[in-house]
Amino acid sequence: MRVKCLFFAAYRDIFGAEQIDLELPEGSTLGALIEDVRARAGVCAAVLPRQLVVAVNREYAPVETVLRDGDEVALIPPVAGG
Amino acid sequence: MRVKCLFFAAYRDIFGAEQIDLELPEGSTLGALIEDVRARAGVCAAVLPRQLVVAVNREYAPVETVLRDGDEVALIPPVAGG
Amino acid sequence: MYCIVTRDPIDTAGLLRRVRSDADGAVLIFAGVVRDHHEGRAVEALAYEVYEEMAVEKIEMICKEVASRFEVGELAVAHRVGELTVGDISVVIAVAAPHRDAAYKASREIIERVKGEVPIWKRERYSDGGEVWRDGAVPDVPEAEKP
Amino acid sequence: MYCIVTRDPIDTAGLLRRVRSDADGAVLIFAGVVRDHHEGRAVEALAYEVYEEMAVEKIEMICKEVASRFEVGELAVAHRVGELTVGDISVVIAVAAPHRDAAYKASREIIERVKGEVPIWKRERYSDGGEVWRDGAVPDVPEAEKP
Repeated sequence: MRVKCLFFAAYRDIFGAEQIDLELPEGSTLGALIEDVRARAGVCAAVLPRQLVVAVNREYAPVETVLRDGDEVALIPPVAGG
Repeated sequence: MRVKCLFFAAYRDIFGAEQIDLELPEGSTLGALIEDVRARAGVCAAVLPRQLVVAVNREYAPVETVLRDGDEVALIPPVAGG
Repeated sequence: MYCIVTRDPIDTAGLLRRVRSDADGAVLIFAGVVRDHHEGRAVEALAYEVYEEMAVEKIEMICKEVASRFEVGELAVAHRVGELTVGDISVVIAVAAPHRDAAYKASREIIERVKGEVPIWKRERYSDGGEVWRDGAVPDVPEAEKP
Repeated sequence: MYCIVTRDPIDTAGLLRRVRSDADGAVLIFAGVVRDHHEGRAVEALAYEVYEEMAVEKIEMICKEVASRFEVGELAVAHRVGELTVGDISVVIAVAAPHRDAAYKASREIIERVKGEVPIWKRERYSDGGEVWRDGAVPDVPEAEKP
């Protein structure tokens, strides 16, 4: 299955992309996606927080979440609106 | 000595005047003025609060205040700004 | 500091511009509005009366005291008097501050003290024809100084 | 309820008019403003970035939850994004309520939650030439449901 992964703000700088498409085995969890993505951060992996905050289909979601084909996943850096 | 006494809102209705001039003996206190004024309320005296709030020269003042010639005294009904 | 009592409509956006400076991250505007009911009765209009010279002095004193207790920038208070109808803004408190916490606290304290201490009164006219001086707050009078 | 993210200047007076109804005695407007310093460094400009679809949904959810907990009338939140300079309004929270206590509490809760939960980021440009993503708040992630 394929999920879309979005990067914002500092994470976009780190990953050098606004969006990537990921091919994952059926039944993959958000945790598995995070590991996959973390591996792509290269030398910058060290500056990523140990617990990444992630939204699935625009809702903050726990790592146990089981992903589905077509999901929109977004890595959310610490927020600073207002 | 002579002091000016102002009435606002409900007190203006009760006393039937916006302002009266009072002739008082030198050294009179605010308490004495209040007694004098209260006597002028006639049948309405009963609806006046037991403790009248009074300002002397635009400052809330205690009944012990000694008045001076030319003072501006104002009887202040419960306030309801905002 | 800008404190006025006025018979004209209050320029809320103007007060916001007036208080903001480049050091401020927050501006809080409280607007009191004439609403259509009070304690179950339908309100049609209000007449505000004021002891103007004392009211302005009192509001200025309140602003000074609040400014000394909270980290705020400029403050502005405008109170309207005269005839108002439902939906009219009767009072605006504008507070600018570097940080929002001080803005909220200062704004709240100013409006509470304006309602509790400033010599302003309102006469409510109800849809059923009645008309009364609205019951209010009794200001604290300072203790007499000991001789 | 009116929640927007916009690249245009926010019409503060328009939001006040939008939320007020005849049942309301209080309208509170919080305006967040770009200020000229942050932690001792002189700030020149800010760029706000947003995950727009999620941000609008989040703000709407916050307003719904706050409206269910406090006795308020209409609520409006407008957050500006894009390039802003010192003095520009970045966010406005407008709350109308029959009574002021609910307006103050609801307004404060909305701005705290907007700052803590909504996917918006800011890049600060300093007068000394530096430029950084401003450190922010880590939103709470819900616990996984027990199987």
